[in-house]
Amino acid sequence: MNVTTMTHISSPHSERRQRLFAIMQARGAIVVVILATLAAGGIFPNFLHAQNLADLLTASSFLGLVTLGQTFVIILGGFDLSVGSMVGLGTVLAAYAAPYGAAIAFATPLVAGLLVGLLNGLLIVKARMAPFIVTLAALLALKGLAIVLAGESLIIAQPGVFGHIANGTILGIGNLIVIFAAVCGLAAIVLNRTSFGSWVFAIGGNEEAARMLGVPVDRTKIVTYILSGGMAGLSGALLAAHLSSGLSSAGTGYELQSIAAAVIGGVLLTGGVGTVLGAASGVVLLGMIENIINQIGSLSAAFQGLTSGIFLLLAVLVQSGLTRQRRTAS
Amino acid sequence: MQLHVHHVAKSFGAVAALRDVSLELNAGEVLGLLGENGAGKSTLIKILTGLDTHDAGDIRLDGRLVRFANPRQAQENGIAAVYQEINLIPERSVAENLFLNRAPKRARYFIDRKAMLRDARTLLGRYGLSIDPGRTLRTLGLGTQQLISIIRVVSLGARVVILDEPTSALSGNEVELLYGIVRKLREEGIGIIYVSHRLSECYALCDRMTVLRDGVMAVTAPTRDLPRAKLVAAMLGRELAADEHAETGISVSTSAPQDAALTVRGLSWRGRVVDVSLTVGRGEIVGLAGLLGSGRTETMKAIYGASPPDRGQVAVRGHTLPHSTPASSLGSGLTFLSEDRRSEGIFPHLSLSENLSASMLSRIARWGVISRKSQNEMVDRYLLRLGIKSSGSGAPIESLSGGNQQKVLIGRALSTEPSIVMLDDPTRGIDVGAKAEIHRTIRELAAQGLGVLVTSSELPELVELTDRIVLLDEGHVIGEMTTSGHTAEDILAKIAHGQNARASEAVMVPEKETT
Amino acid sequence: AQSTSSGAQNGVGSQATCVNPHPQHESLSGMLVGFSQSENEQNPFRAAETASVKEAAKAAGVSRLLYTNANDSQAKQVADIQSMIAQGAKAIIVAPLNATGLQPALEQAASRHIPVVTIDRATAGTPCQHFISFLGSDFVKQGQRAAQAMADATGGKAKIVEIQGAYGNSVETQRTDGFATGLKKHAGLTLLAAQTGNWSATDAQRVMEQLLLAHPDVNALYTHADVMALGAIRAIQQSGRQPGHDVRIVSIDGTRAIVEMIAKGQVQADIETNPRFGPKAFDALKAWFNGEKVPQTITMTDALYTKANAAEALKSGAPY
Amino acid sequence: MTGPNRRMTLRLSAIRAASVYVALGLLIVFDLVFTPGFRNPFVVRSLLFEASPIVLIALGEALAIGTRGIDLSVGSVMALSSAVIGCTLGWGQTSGMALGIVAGLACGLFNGFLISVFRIAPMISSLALLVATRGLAQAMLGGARIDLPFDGVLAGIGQTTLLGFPIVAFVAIIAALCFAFLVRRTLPGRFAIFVGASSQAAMLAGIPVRTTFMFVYGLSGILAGIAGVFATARLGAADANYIGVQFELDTIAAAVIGGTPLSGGKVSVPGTIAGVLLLTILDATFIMNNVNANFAQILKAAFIIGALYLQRGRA
Ligand SMILES: Nc1ncnc2c1ncn2[C@@H]1O[C@H](COP(=O)(O)OP(=O)(O)OP(=O)(O)O)[C@@H](O)[C@H]1O
Ligand SMILES: Nc1ncnc2c1ncn2[C@@H]1O[C@H](COP(=O)(O)OP(=O)(O)OP(=O)(O)O)[C@@H](O)[C@H]1O
Ligand SMILES: [Mg+2]
Ligand SMILES: [Mg+2]
Repeated sequence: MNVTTMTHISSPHSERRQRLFAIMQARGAIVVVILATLAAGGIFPNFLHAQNLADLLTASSFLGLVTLGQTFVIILGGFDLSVGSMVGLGTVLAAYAAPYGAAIAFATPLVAGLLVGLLNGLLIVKARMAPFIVTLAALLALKGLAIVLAGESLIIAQPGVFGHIANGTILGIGNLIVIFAAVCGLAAIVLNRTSFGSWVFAIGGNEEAARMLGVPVDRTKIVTYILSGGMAGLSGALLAAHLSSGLSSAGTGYELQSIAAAVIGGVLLTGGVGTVLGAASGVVLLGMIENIINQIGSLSAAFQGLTSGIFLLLAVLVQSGLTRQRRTAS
Repeated sequence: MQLHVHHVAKSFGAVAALRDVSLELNAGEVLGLLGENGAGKSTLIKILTGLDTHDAGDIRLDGRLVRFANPRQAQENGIAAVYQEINLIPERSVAENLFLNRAPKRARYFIDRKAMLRDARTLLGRYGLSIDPGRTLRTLGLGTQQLISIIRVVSLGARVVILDEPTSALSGNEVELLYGIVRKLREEGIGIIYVSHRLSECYALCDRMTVLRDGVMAVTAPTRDLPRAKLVAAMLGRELAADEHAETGISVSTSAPQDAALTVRGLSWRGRVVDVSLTVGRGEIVGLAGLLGSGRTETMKAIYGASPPDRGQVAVRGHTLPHSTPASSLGSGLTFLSEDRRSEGIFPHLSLSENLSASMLSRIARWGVISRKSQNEMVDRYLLRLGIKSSGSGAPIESLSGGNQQKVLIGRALSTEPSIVMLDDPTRGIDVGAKAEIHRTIRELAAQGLGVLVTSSELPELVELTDRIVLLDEGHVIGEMTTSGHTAEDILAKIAHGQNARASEAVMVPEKETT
Repeated sequence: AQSTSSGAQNGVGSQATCVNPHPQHESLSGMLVGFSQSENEQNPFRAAETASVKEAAKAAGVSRLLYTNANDSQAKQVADIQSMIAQGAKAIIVAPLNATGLQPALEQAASRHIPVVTIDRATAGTPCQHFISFLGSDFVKQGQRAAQAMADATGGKAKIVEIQGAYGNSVETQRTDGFATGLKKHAGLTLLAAQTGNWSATDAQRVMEQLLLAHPDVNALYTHADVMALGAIRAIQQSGRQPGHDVRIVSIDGTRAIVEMIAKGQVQADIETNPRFGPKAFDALKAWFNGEKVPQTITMTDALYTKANAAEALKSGAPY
Repeated sequence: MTGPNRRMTLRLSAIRAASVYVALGLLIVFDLVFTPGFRNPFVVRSLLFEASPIVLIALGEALAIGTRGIDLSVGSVMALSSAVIGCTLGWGQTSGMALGIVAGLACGLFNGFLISVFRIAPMISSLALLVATRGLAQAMLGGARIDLPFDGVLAGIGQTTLLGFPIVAFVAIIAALCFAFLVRRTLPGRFAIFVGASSQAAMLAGIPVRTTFMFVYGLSGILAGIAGVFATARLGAADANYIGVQFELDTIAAAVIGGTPLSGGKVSVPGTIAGVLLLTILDATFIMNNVNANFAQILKAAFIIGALYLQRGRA
């Protein structure tokens, strides 16, 4: 049988194309972000001002943190619709806790988020209920709870250190931007460099196989939902610090926006594929859309919805084009 | 190290998958586990690896009573399996798949990528595979994926390794690689349970064999005390009639091709099918042969329109297909059975009846409304014709054994009353009895004047089933031969020759085509 | 430690004023001015408010009015204001979304000495530092006036249902509280049920319909907004009752549609929420730039429309 | 497994499969006993007026879910349909209604086109449409609402009852019957289920996958268009801001509670209707008992979880 000792595997050429498209897909959102930045800078002279860019990133950081958690959940093959309401509840809890010091003001919403994530995770894993519905119910319940606790809003009279954590700067860069960047880095490490990260990918790629390969599927799922809840809680804490208030309506719509941002960033809704950098650039891209609408400065609210819907569609079209290129290149 | 299975039973609702099964496995032994489709082999393995739990009986490892809650526990106790269907993570790299759960770490928590790639390369090399461990698994062929899956299990340091139809996706050289691995493990004192429908493999590898029939252990004996006829009789519960001897039978030569049923001219698809031309006559059975990844599957898919060809023409009975999609091909009398049953064949969660009738619904529909009566009649006809064993046509497809699922899919392909059938490895994972039935069906189809294009991962099977074989290499047709009077070895030699010829031609006259 | 009282409150401190410490006597004409709207112009009130600001901007001759809309997101409103500052706005008018939560934006404006006028809803901040003036209606008082109007329309005896704005909104709270206070003066007025209509005609219609089934003896309705009154009136009609007769109706907003119904006798009273902030807001800015005194709180005068003045008001075009 | 034991399991699984009906029955009994005014026959009328448009979009939603997709745009498409009616009032109400439905169809087909040709995940394409379509509707009406005249076809649709039942309910029932037939007995319906069970296998089995997607989302669009007409007629005004807000989430919840799993390959028409009725009656229960809306929301969430818990493992 010596004649059959060569195994044919696809050519190096298609291999290179494959890699290229994989990179473009993961970095596609960043490429679009850069192009859009240059274009916007050309059209709107104020866009490229350092202050405007800093404001843009600061404003994006809240959705950004939520999106990171959501990214883990989507890669795992699920959804978390409760994140938006959790942000709102998080700001309210932070406002209640603020008088007891910055540490408690941060810890309370964070712990609440972790608990909500735990509850979601348990219902999904142990009771085997669909993530979409479990987290949808959580969306309703948490929003109701936030309003019951706070009404419309609570002011944090003396934000002090708590407020400074959100609104101060390090070396001229806003703390929120620094925190967001740091959490991105951390998330990337967890996703790519730890067993937990590889389990998340494995479960999203093929849950049954992952189970057979000995991945602790249930535990990983629960932890991932906990993570997502925690990120939403953290985002709520920071938002409360930023605005010096607890707002029951904060975070409304984040559930779908975070999914959109992740998908624009190349995270596949089918699970198993995605990067932190991509998701983060997806968030920035969404932030840019709002910022550019503001730069236009006279678009009526009715047209704003239309415009951002079309922008969103374009971004997704480009992204899905890249995905298909990658598939066919393989 | 010794594994004892003692009077184990397991039911799924009303179906008793295992009724009374006992077996034992010693260190350094290869035990063949055989049986018809649905005999309960996979079920037993799932129980041994903690994917399912038994209802009765007990399992002992070194005399210690065990019952695993999940595969991880089984793994920790030294039992690991490679399943019939490949179970890896397609979107991740080869190295990650190999080292999932046990990657080398730096600073305790962080995966050391470099070390992981290095270890993966070493591991693959040890078993004779030279693949870049950084490649995404999805980009490798099914056979290679299966090998990686085996290597992973082996490298986990299991003391009992279960291989459930490991060769069903392998061809030629890979089977050799696998034999090498199995023998090496035996030398290392590892116990192996080897499940296969390929009797010759079992005779080549196994020390002892255990046969299951309808969830009961029928026979256990050393290989040398179990001649083929006796083994087959134990599996089927009866003697196999002379013309059913699939693996040894001699093909009855069918009528010579009068007019072409299928004509393919200059078909190309993305560099993986290159300028393929072939014909299949009416009443002719043509085999597509080639090594793993030679492009058999893609050629069939390009003909079928599932991978829309970039160039070339396909004609059925002289009638050129305008633009091909699976739907239009079916309409023109061309049908195709995929090799990948799980992800391209069955409709999970739906019933046997739905699965069987999917392709022909539009034929029995009037104004878009489906006639229940014709649907049921049609389904019953094929259940009978193909001898499909199930608890009824309303049974969920997943409750059928792999082999019976395959028969349902063949029924689906035939239900459109095609004039050309393309079957990509139709007997993969199918027991001897059913295999003979499928062979007989294929011959009947040919006798009725249909053209058949077929592949198989077993070259001998292809040789004895077909009238003519078209040889493929890297998507090129490199030759053609009639099969009567030839053996599998002849064909391998011809493929090797064709490869060499193509390689040298490519150097000298690049644009010249090979036939 | 938390309360919404640190900001300027309606009707409180209306004597206090702010004065620009370093007046440059800049002229509004040719100036870049920003206007941050809080939610989309879904209800006529927002539409009228935006229109009024835009008109007044034109009248003042500003070079350009930057317009943003926070679309119900507090974080976006902060970003909106910041982006207007970055674009070089020299003065900003804000219709705050919430009673609090604009601090970072207001801080930024203050640090660049950009005067901010808040309209419609008060938001937390230090007067003169974070904003130079607040213009708005007194929502508690609106609730009280609604209760009085209800007493007048029913002769002091009625079984009332209340359809409230979206929960978690301070306007809703204040209109609820004001009405409750007002009711205390009239023993004959009983409140049978209060449910939210989410500022939406669709929701109000459904809620009203189901409340009418649960409480067939209802004979008066108080809604927090005219859009919801419109929905509820549909429900009343479809239940076979006659609005204005079988069920007496008092609402808040002062939109044209409801005032027309008052004229026809289908609605008893409507308390106006005056949306014409534009001229007063620009007056305040002009005074600030000139170094004149600007009142910290300017309470808008809200009309009360009843059968007596509806026809006349319609002729004058006051309802929006 | 022993005999009685198995029978137990069977009975349990039967209860599970029927959990939505059980929950609905229990809720109605509760309401009849405790909720003031619920015994009034007009309650039926009111609830059916409320539920009919939601039933329509939930049917489309269930089919989309059956193909393993999702349609988040339904609520916004209702608003668009309403806006179209508002803009075309001058041409007569009947043509306005027709155009509204056509607008729904156009949105649905566009969505199907994005999904089948550009292979965009349904969740994302319909999310983009959710944002864009409502924006378009608002832009068309300039943010205002347009009152309809108190007579005419639309007013008739919004108010007329037959034997005490609203005619919209008859339309919804007929639509549901057609839909059940469509799903069980017709090619497009079966094709949708096949695509949901495995799109790859469906393609190879010769099922026109793209056409099926266009059909499913087009149908969902039409149904949302009709629902928009109903909602407009009921409200007596074209309103781009409030019609259909958040309906997408409610209908998805209704479909899933009704036994249509999000993993595709199965559609339960009666279950979907029961799911819609369940959520509609639940909302009415809270209002009629004057439960504070915030607590109501928390209770509703608990109720959804409870209903789903009974049939766990199926979605
Ligand atoms: N999850 C299940 N639910 C119901 N019945 C099942 C299930 N799994 C297996 N069965 C039934 O149990 C029996 C044994 O099946 P099993 O898969 O173990 O057979 P097998 O010997 O591996 O067959 P093959 O060679 O075709 O793979 C079959 O009748 C099958 O239909
Ligand atoms: N999913 C894939 N991604 C990238 N390359 C692939 C993929 N599947 C197959 N290939 C490559 O395409 C070529 C033709 O594959 P094809 O599946 O047609 O071969 P085959 O002869 O049918 O082999 P097999 O024994 O795997 O069925 C091979 O080089 C193979 O490695
Ligand atoms: Mg098996
Ligand atoms: Mg193949």
